[in-house]
Amino acid sequence: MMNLMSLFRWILDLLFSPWLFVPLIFPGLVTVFLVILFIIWFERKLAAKVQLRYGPLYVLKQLGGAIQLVADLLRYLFAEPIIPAETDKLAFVLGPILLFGASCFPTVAIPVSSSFYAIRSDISLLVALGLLAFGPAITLIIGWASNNKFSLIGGLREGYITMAYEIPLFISALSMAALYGTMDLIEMVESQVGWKWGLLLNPLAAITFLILALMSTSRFPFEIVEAESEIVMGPFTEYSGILYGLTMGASYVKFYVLCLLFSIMFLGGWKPVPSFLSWDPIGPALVLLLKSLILMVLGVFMRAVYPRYRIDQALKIGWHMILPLSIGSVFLSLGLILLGVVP
Amino acid sequence: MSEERTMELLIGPQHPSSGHMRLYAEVDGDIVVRLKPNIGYVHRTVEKLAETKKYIQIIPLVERPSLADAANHNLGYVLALEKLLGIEAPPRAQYLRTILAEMNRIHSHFYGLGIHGIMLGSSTIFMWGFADREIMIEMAQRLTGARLTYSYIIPGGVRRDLPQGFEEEMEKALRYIERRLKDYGKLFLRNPVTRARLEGVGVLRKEDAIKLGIVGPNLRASGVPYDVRKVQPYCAYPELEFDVAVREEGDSMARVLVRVEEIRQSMRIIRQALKQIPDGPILSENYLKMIPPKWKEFMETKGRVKFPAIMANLRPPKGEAISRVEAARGELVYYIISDGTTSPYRFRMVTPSFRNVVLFEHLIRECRVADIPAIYGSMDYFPPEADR
Amino acid sequence: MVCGMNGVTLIGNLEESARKAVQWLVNKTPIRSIRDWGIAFSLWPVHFTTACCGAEFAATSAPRFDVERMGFLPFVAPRQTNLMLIEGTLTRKMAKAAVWVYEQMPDPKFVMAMGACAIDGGIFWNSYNIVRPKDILPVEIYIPGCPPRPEAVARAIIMLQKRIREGKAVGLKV
Amino acid sequence: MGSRSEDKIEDITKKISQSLQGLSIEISTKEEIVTVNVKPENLVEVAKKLKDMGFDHVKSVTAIDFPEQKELEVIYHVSSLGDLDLAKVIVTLKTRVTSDDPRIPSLVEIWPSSKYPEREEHEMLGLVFEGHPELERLLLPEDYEGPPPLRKEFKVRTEGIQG
Repeated sequence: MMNLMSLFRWILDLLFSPWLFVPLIFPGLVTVFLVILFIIWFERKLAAKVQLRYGPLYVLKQLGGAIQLVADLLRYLFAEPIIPAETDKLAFVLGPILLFGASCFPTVAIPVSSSFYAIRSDISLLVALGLLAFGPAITLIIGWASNNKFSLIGGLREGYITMAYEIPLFISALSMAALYGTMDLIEMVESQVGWKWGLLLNPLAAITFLILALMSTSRFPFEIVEAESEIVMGPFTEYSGILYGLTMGASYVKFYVLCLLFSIMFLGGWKPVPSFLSWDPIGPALVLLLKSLILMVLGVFMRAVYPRYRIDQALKIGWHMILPLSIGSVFLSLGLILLGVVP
Repeated sequence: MSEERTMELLIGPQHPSSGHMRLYAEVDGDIVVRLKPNIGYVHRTVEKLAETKKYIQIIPLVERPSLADAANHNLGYVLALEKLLGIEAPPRAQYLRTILAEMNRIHSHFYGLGIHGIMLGSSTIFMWGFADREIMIEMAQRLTGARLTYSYIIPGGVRRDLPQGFEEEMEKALRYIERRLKDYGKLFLRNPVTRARLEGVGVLRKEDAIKLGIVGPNLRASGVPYDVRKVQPYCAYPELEFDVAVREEGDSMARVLVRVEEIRQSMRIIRQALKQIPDGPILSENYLKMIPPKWKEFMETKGRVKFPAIMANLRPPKGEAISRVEAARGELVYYIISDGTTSPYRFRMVTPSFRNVVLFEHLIRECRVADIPAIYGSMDYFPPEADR
Repeated sequence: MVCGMNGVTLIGNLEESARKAVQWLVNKTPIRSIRDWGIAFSLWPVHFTTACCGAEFAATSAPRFDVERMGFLPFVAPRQTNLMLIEGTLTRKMAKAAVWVYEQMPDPKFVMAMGACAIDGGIFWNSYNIVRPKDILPVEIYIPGCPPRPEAVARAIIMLQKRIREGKAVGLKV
Repeated sequence: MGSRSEDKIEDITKKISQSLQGLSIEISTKEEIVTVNVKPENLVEVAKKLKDMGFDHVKSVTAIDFPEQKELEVIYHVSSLGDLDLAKVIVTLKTRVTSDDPRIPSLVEIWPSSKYPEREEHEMLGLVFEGHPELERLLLPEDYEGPPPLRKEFKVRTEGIQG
């Protein structure tokens, strides 16, 4: 009996130890699925509210159709995953799995609170951004492997757009790292003491980071990679069943990770932990999750407001407007450091 | 060049923005070198069937190809038939026809605006367009009893009179639509993304529009003030003053703005028509005297027309007649040749969308792949109407 | 197909037994009812307008008769959808395209025929260019009307949902 | 229709009959429709003259099958878009062609707007327009081999009690 209890306690400790809790529970897998279920449902309800209608309702009438995504995922699960004959089968099947994985990896580098983190390194910002850069390469593979003209064009578009947003994204992130003097996400949050949030210090970097987050996960108005009315579903045209479910979730997960990074760098991470929630891993985790959810709702609301840009206009915005802005934000950080405003 | 630079993209009948047709696009990278439309996917042989149906049976047949704009098609056919029969509808019926035609123009333009919105990616404009379209459909349902296929206009007059309190409800509906049009301006027409996607895209110059015989808002957006309601007024249009929406730029944004302006003009027409509508019978005299007195009294009280027996086997005299009507998408021509029997010898129906088909090859050239839906939507092209 | 694993040789067809296992597993009532519930509340029609009834079909997903309340989201590509709605007349050219699109859709798929023309030709019954959908596709539900009112299309969707959840739908197959 | 526009139509028809002096068989007007009967040979000159007068587009091309005289009548409805006075008048250009070898010069060079209507009449009645850039199938399915559908001998099912 005793060893059963100790075995159970051992598993519990293992589960709640940072190395497993972070990748599996909080910023990791479980929260990712919950966030996907919530955000896609909320996006459809928000767009419906703007469009004078209800949105998903009768799935669960009392909660306003909250589990609509559960029904959709179940349908994908039991739909027949068609693998067309002429496609490159290995790349075709592995593509979505890698894409979903590549979007979930960066959650490892994101700390939950100053004392609860999976990996602590003084370049954890670069780890997160570097792992994020995997996604576009895999989308190219998907687009090429599914042997369909529309997915080929979609994959190439992903290649173009990646060039346009990846570089300014790194520059604006590094300008914040320069401002805080460190690239370690935990020290970044520590140094945003009181209300000296990154957003108030260097708003230029915040704006560019948010716009690039929209561009990188092809949210409106930059929904160019899976532009429905031009190239059907972009690189994911040939996918059916759970394979398509993974690709659809991957872009939302990437946006979730970018929102986590934004709230850590610009909104003071888990800083103002309310008193009643001060239990170490849960309190800061909830504050961080709340901030990133608010950001995701903002990004998702764009679907109801904007049509989509053309590929050349989006690239022009990326290269001619956002890149100079992000370089400007670097100079702004340097100026702030010279003036000694830095925390 | 030995190796093949361009890729042939088949934007087929199953594609979110291809409508009921297939577009063969020669694509070189992101640039569309050439685009050839392959229509005929909804060719339901209306002209051949018309030769087997009686004259009164052709009214529903004529409305089906252009479902979003059924009243104007019905009006065009009945005007041609009345020229053959040599009868004239009474003034009140003329006004009722004009009111229904303008209501149909409004909700057909909202249909075009909605479809164009979803093609640009803005699902809100699709939902708003179809929401505001429902208002005019509801008013048409009160007047005629049907949502889209009214068959309201019959040779010699109309089938029903204005219901009670129609004017007040119409005034409320028109005021609501005016408020909504302001929201469209804020969210869609002045939206920086829409302007980036539409301005300067698919420019149709004035001479090309005339040379290719383009009709409707696409023609008026290129600076040609040609509108059949002004050139050859029919029904109650001579007594109503309204102006023709014309713009000079000729690009996709101009076409959308012309349609929005035409919605405002149609509202103005409906208001005037409802004010000036004369009293009197809604069926022409030589059919009224054929109706037995019991049914005539029913017609006065109920305001609904009882068809005289002659309608079943109308035999217009031998001859031919042509009629022009300004449908929502452009000028609609009917050409009927009758040989004295109960069905026409040859029935020719030239719809505005069929005359705009040539726009595909002319406009969508040397533009981006993303411009195909933008220009296609701005043409307000309804494939069943073009294929007949 | 024989495959050997550390000395143990398995005989018999692997795919066949895998398919039987899946069918046995899915036919257990709790999993089957959850699957039917999932499919019923996420019927995504493929964007394939065949004729002029498309105007009324678009009106059903418009704000006044909003059918997204039943989880009915008109979607783009045949691969990700499980319902094909034949909207109005099927001409010969369009019928070929309809069959191709139907075959591209993943397995539990249903077909609904909308409008009098899709039932038996409607007003174009004697045209030489018309095909009856029932000759080429396994149609589940017919919606009368020309064009059918959006309420009729919404009611047809609810009827299809009931049929799926009772397991009587032809498209369920397994 | 005010009297001013009646006499305007009078002088338009006078102008048409002067310019088409010897070419046409006969010209008749009824309200605002001017009918011009022409032999197939001088169809192109008449079309050029009408174009110079300002009639700049073709509204519709109609072909009618007369099986008794074994003839096909081709009708061009021509009018003007640019000049609003001429727009009131529709000129109906009529020619007759034998139905077993229906050849007629195509007017696409003069009026580019007649490209698709001519293609449709070619497909529907088997009329061959010489000089048309792409005279192929337009509306019917690719694998359709039957006779041109709008010919009178192509019968379509009718209701039993039609009588």
